[in-house]
Amino acid sequence: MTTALIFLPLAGALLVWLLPLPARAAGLLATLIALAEVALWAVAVRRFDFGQSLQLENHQSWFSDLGVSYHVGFFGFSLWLAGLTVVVCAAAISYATWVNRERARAYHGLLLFLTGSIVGVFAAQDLLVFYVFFEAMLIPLYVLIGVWGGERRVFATVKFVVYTMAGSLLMLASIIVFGLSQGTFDLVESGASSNEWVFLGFLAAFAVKAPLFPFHGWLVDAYRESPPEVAAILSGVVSKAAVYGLFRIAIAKFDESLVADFQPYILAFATIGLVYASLLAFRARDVRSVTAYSSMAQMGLIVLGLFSLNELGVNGAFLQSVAHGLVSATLFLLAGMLETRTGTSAFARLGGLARGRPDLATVLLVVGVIALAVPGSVSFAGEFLILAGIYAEGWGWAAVGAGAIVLAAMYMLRLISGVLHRSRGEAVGEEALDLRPAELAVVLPLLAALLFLSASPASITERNFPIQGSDVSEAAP
Amino acid sequence: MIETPKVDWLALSPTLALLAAAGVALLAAVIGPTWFRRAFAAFVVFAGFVTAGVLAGFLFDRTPNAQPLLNESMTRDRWAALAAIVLSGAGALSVLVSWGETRRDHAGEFYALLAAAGAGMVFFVGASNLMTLFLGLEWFSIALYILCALDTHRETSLEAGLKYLIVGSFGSGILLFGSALVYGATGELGFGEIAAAGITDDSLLLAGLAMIVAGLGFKASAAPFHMWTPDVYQGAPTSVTAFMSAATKVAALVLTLRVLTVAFPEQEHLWTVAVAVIAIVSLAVGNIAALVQRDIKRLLAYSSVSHAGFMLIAVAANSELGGRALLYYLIPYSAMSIGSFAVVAARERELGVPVTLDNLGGFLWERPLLGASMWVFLLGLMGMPLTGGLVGKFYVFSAAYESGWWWLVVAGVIGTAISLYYYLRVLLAMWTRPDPALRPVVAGGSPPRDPLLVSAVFAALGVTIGSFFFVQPLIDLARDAAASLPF
Amino acid sequence: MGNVLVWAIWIGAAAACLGSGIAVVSFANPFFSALALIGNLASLAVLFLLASAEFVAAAQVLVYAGAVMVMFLFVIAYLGGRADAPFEGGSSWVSFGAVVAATALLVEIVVVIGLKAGDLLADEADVEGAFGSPAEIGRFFLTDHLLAFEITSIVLLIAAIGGVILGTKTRAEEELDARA
Amino acid sequence: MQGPDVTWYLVVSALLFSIGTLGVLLRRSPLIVLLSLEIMLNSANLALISFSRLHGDHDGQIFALAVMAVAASEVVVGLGLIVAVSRRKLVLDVDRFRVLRG
Amino acid sequence: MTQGAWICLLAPLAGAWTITVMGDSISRRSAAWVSTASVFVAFAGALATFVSLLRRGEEERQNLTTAWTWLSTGNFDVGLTLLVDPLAATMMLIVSGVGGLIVLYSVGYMDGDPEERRYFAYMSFFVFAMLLLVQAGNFLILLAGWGLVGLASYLLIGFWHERREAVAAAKKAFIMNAFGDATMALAFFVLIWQTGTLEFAGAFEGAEAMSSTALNLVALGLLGGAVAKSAQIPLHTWLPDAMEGPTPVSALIHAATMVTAGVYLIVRAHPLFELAPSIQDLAAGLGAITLLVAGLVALVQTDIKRVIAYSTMSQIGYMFLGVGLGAYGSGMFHLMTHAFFKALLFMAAGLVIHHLAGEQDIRKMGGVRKVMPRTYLAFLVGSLALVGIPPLSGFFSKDSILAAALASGSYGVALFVAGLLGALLTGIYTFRLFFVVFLGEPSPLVRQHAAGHGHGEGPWTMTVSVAVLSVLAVVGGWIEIAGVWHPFGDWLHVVAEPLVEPSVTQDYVASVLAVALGVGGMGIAWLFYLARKRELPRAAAVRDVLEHKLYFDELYDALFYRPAVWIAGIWRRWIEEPLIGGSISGVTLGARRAGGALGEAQTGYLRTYALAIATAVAVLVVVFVAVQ
Repeated sequence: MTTALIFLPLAGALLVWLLPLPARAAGLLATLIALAEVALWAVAVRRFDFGQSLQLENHQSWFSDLGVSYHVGFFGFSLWLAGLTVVVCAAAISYATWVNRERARAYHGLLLFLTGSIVGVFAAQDLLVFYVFFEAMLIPLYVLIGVWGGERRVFATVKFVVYTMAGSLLMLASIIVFGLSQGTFDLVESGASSNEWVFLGFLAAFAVKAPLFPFHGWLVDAYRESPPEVAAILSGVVSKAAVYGLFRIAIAKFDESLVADFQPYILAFATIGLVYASLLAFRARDVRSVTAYSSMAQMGLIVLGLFSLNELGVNGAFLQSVAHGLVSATLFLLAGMLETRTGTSAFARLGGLARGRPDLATVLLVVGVIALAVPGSVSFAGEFLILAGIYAEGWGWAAVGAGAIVLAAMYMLRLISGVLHRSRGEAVGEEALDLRPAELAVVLPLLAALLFLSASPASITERNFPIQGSDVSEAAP
Repeated sequence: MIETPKVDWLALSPTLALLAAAGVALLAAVIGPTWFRRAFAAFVVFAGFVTAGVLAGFLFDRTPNAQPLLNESMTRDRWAALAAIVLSGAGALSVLVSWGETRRDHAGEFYALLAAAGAGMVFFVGASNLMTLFLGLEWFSIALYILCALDTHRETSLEAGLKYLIVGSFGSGILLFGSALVYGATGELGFGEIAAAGITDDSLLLAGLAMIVAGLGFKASAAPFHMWTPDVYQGAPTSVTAFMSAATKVAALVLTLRVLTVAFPEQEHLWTVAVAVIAIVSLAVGNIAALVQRDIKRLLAYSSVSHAGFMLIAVAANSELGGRALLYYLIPYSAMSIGSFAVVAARERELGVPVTLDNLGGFLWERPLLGASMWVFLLGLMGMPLTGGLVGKFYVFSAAYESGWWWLVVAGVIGTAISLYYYLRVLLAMWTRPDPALRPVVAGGSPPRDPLLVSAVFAALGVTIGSFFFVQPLIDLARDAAASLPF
Repeated sequence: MGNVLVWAIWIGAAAACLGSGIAVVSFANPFFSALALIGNLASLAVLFLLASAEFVAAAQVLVYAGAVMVMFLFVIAYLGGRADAPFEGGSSWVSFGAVVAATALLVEIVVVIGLKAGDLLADEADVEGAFGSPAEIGRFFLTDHLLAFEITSIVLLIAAIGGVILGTKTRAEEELDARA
Repeated sequence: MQGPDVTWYLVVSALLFSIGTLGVLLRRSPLIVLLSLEIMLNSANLALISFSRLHGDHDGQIFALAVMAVAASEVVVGLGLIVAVSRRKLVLDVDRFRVLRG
Repeated sequence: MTQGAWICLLAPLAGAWTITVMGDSISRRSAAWVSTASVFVAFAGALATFVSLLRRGEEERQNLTTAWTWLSTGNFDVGLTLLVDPLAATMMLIVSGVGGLIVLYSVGYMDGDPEERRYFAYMSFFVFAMLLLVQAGNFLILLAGWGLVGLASYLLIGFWHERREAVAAAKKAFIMNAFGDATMALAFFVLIWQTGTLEFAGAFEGAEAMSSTALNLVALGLLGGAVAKSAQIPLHTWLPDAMEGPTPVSALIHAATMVTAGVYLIVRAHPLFELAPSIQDLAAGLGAITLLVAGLVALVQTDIKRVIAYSTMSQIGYMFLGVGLGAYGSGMFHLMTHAFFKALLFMAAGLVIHHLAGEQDIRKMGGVRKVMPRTYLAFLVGSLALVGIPPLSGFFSKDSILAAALASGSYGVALFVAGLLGALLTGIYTFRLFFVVFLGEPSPLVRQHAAGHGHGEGPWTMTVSVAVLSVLAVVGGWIEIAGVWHPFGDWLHVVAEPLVEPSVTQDYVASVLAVALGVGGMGIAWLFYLARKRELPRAAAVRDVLEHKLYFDELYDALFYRPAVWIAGIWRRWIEEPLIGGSISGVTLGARRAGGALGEAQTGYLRTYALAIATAVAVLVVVFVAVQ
């Protein structure tokens, strides 16, 4: 089951690459595959027994002398992350089809490949398999940014590559040390390590991917230069690989005492990043930068939740991961739609788009409002749990976090007004249309998911961990 | 009356097969009609390599444990046999790659020399005394000198040949003097006997050891003995470059590990460190120098230097796992480097000019299959997933860590990180729009229908990717092979 | 008595050997260098002889000083004036480094030898007269070192082929010349 | 044995070796470089032979003979190359061969 | 009986949803009617709930109903729960009732606006959010409604989004409320970790065991939320700006319902406040200060709506004063009557503005009575009720608060005095407005619009709802007459046991004084503004301070906004761009430089290659021989 979920998109990628289809057809084929993937995921959810821990396992020895095996499976929380992946990627692919990127076959193939490898990351139960998918996820990103990106795409790509690869190679070293000292690379069989260097290695990799405060140098350029749908996947989904890794490896596979030692520093960095990114987002000059910094801030918040190390915080972190994934993906897609209409996403040249464009206005408004975590929204639920969890580690963290929520209100409202309100910006012509039906078809499902989750966030939080009412150390597999 | 010694023909069979192929090809080149030479020679030599590979496999199967032959002139063991298989594969692929090179003169001799070089390497990996070591080395080296200079109408080819000849002879001179010193210290030539002489810290021996390490490092093109590599790789005919880049490394590294472990176990504390340092220098130099290259062959040459560094890490590990890692690494590495040079050759033939980052533009769109294969090869050299390159690095690092060389792991990681930058430049260059000025000219015929080259590329592709999915069988082979060295 | 004579010969040979060696690398004209090398090889042969390696000495004179060097001289003659090249030059630091490196190697090896001069190198095996005689050598070539023997032949063959290939003018070259 | 003991043979060979090295490193005429290489090989030969005398076994001498053959082969190929080079009307000066660099 | 509650909650949501989804496919008018209908359905639901509550005995009047678990993790979970009890029922009636009337009024008021649909969708959405707030069965859902009303108010204030001021005002309102939300959330965290639940009952029980500091923190957090939402000092500056929104919005959100949510919160959470008496006193104190300051500022405002806005602030100050002293009944009572007469005032003002084509500056008005006699009456009723002239509604409610203050100790007396002063001020500013706008000779502007727009003083939808509210403003207070009968107090008794029971005498004292001062105020206003017997005192400084609303905006600007901008700028200039952004380019540049250097070393001279080898060998030999 899990294997199918991973390899359907990969096979689809091959298909799209090999079949000599015209651009549109290739796009449609890719979209169909992506939708099939979503359906497959739904089936997986049906089959999944949320009362149990690890399920839908596939186990196949790879090379035995070092104890490496192809081992995949899902926990509740990782199944949700996978769901986020398939949904967001389906939206991204269909949007790419609609905007009809040049060299569609290569492009859509890469997107499908990306989808599959991300799902693989969330399913991996063996360290080397995890690394494999983690890297496989980066390759298509490099190309998608470096080839289809904006003017400064090469610069952005180089930054992205240097950061991410530095991180993940450190992780490779850590993996080797961890696996050899444990005697196995299997995450289920291996015990907890107590080597702080290994811990730091993993931490670095995930801190870059998230990104956490000092490691975000690649963030803005990558998000600004890459095609909108890629940025959507990047910020919405790829960053969550860090969440999974932090929880599944950095927290679950190291001595509690060790994790506890590092906890304050991690929390400090997460908090700094939260405030830092929020303020920069507040002063950023265009939609993409605001979204980029805001998602960095959100990642800081999520890490706060994870390292609160109690069930409230962790559960909230995963809820927030899904919520933020949907939100930022939608925001980037909308940014893309704006750019196709106005050729820019700079506030200086935007404004007044609400007049006569009700659909655009409504969608952007709803997403933005959810993004700033208005009480009653799913992101509010997530942040509430996270901060409630971190409160137990010290009221200061929670206070700063709450303050950051106010900042979030400030920059999101600035974004909304900058685009929709006030007099018409110079880049906004009369010909700038309202959202087309196709675009609505791309965005509305994401929106619907957000609204549904806002109506009942519990539908995720109840199903993240099998053992309810326990502290997270048990919830952690 | 002299009692002629009993010769183990099976042990020599791969070498002999290649020699026979060389001889036949040579005869054809001399007596056959012109139109007939090239095809015939190519076919015979290809068949020779295949036969050699098969025989080596048979040898591997029939040699559960090592046996010295002819008073330790050579050893029959799985270590050599597996290396021979890899070498034969590399040779066969190079033949396929070379087919498209329109060489009107010396075509027959070309293939004969290719086979001769292959034979020399296949013999070399089994050599087990200092004399056969030196002779085997010269055997394939001289063949390679000639091959490099074969395109006498190209000045770069001549330059490559001359540089390779002079610097190479210099290196082998040093190797020779080292051997002499070791002989002087122990009075023995055979590896086993040298170890048996049980001389631990004899200055003569150590000086000799140092010179031998240098000589072998030269052949493996490890820094600082690497400086001939980029020039020669760039100047030599591309098919020869492909062959050298894969086969020479295999031969040199495999034998390096054999010499050091068999003959100098007592000096382990010295040569492991030396090799480790050389490995790090190679990583640094190869990767950093490659950053600024624009000529693809040159860039790949530097990357081969850095890969020599990686494999020397496995050597420095000096453990059974290290040997396993080395042999495993060599398999996908050979495939990737031959494959990438093959693609370069194809591009070169359709453009008629040396391939640079600039005129690689749009390659992926003009030749999707070749371009995609190039992608896979470069990703493999990066050590990315879905290629054996990743598993190879993984094994090498594991071996290093297991032997306590954690700082070698760190060095390797840093080296890899740097290498991404230039590989990525090539990868992205292939995506950019084709420059109209660089429309394929009718130089090597545009576009050359070259099914053999394409099939070679696909074979390399198969190995590169297959070695990722089927690690277990390969590792089993490597384990059996490594078991025949005394760790 | 005879010992003194041996000493004298040895010193003479060694001196000639080193002198001719220096001459080889210092002559501007390759022709003279080649001649000097012949002298060098000959004097080396004498040293071999003193080290009771008759056959090697003989081979040295016949094969080396004879055949190989003659070939050398032929080529030099064929090249004529173009064979001459300025003594050295290029970047000065290369020359400097060259001298330093060479002397370093020399000193090291001498030191190494000196370290051993006392014990190992002092007591040499005493050998019967047949040692190093053609018969002995031949027997070894056919038994223990059969492979080495065969391989040398192969190497020589390859070299010969190479010489032929590189020596002959290809059609590609002809076209180039025609174009020029 | 009569005459000086092995040490002195070795000293001579060491001197020869470094002379040859100097020649390779200093001279620009490929011919003379080849000759210097010959000197290096011969110095090794001298060492081999004196060692074989020292240990009183023939391996050294055999090795020396083999080396002779190899040296000859190198010369052949080298001279062939030089001829080919001169055929291309290139100056016989190793410092002129630097199209390939960087 | 809870069906009523659910209908009441969901009908407006359904209305909003329909309008949004239908989009252009329904006409603007029908959108308006859909919205109105939805709110009136909600009112029906509220009535049904009210009646069914009435039928029950005192103690069965608290019913919880849970739709589904909203948020849960481990042993902590929160349901989407409604609590139906007398307090909730009262609020439901007020919200849906007054709301219904105002939406009906908007049907006329917004007629012809190009984005009517959006407006009515927002209105329905607001009513839904407000109902969610007052019906919430636990703190988290309450906070959800709390935030959503904030959102709705943001949307409606910024409804005319081409106007820069409107957008700015909307943002300001939302952010200040977000601050309040944050403090409430913090309070809830304390509750979660101390009591393990956010259910009202459970939290209140658990609170008994909490330390006083924790209790103070909780109460403070809640108070923060209440203050922000109800525009009490120091978080009050957003309300006057909020008048940028359409007038019905001001009437509904910023007068009748949302801004009074703070009062509701305090009453709802009164057990927590009673356990933290100091904070409760603080609430009362803040109320007193606010009612004075707001009253003063209202004296000098020239925008008709801003005057009423400040009066709203000051009236809510009264309510805070009341509930802060524990007179929950009185507070809620004043909340209700205030909803009536303040909505009335706004809508009457709206009629005037509407009639004068959007003019809001009272200096341009005058003698409106001549052209709009009925509006004049309605406004008069509202003003009298506001000043608290018997027998109008404001009289009863305000005096019960003052009486409670009088009845609760020395601190109470202080507050009582403040309240009295407030009554005086109320009289002055209310009738300043009334005289300037309605009496005297018609100003040129008024004359110019004298003809009207074909429909007298306004379309029937507007006039009808004004009429209904005028009646309510008159009779609304008669359900609680001190010393005579007090069904309202008894009704709320089960929910919030009041802490003070003023004696009848105290009641009468308070009434007499308050009325006297109110009338006095009216007199003063008459002196200065109508009869012009005296010139206004030229206290330029005072006037200046008042016109700048005591410089609160400037203060906050300098305290929060500017520093934030400044820090962000610094960080971007000195950290983000050079360090974080530049680092990598530096690294890559260095690497390439090194590569170039190595390329230089690769001279192409084969002699250097040989030299490299020779040197390396020399080194190796030395090392080996030396180390051995």
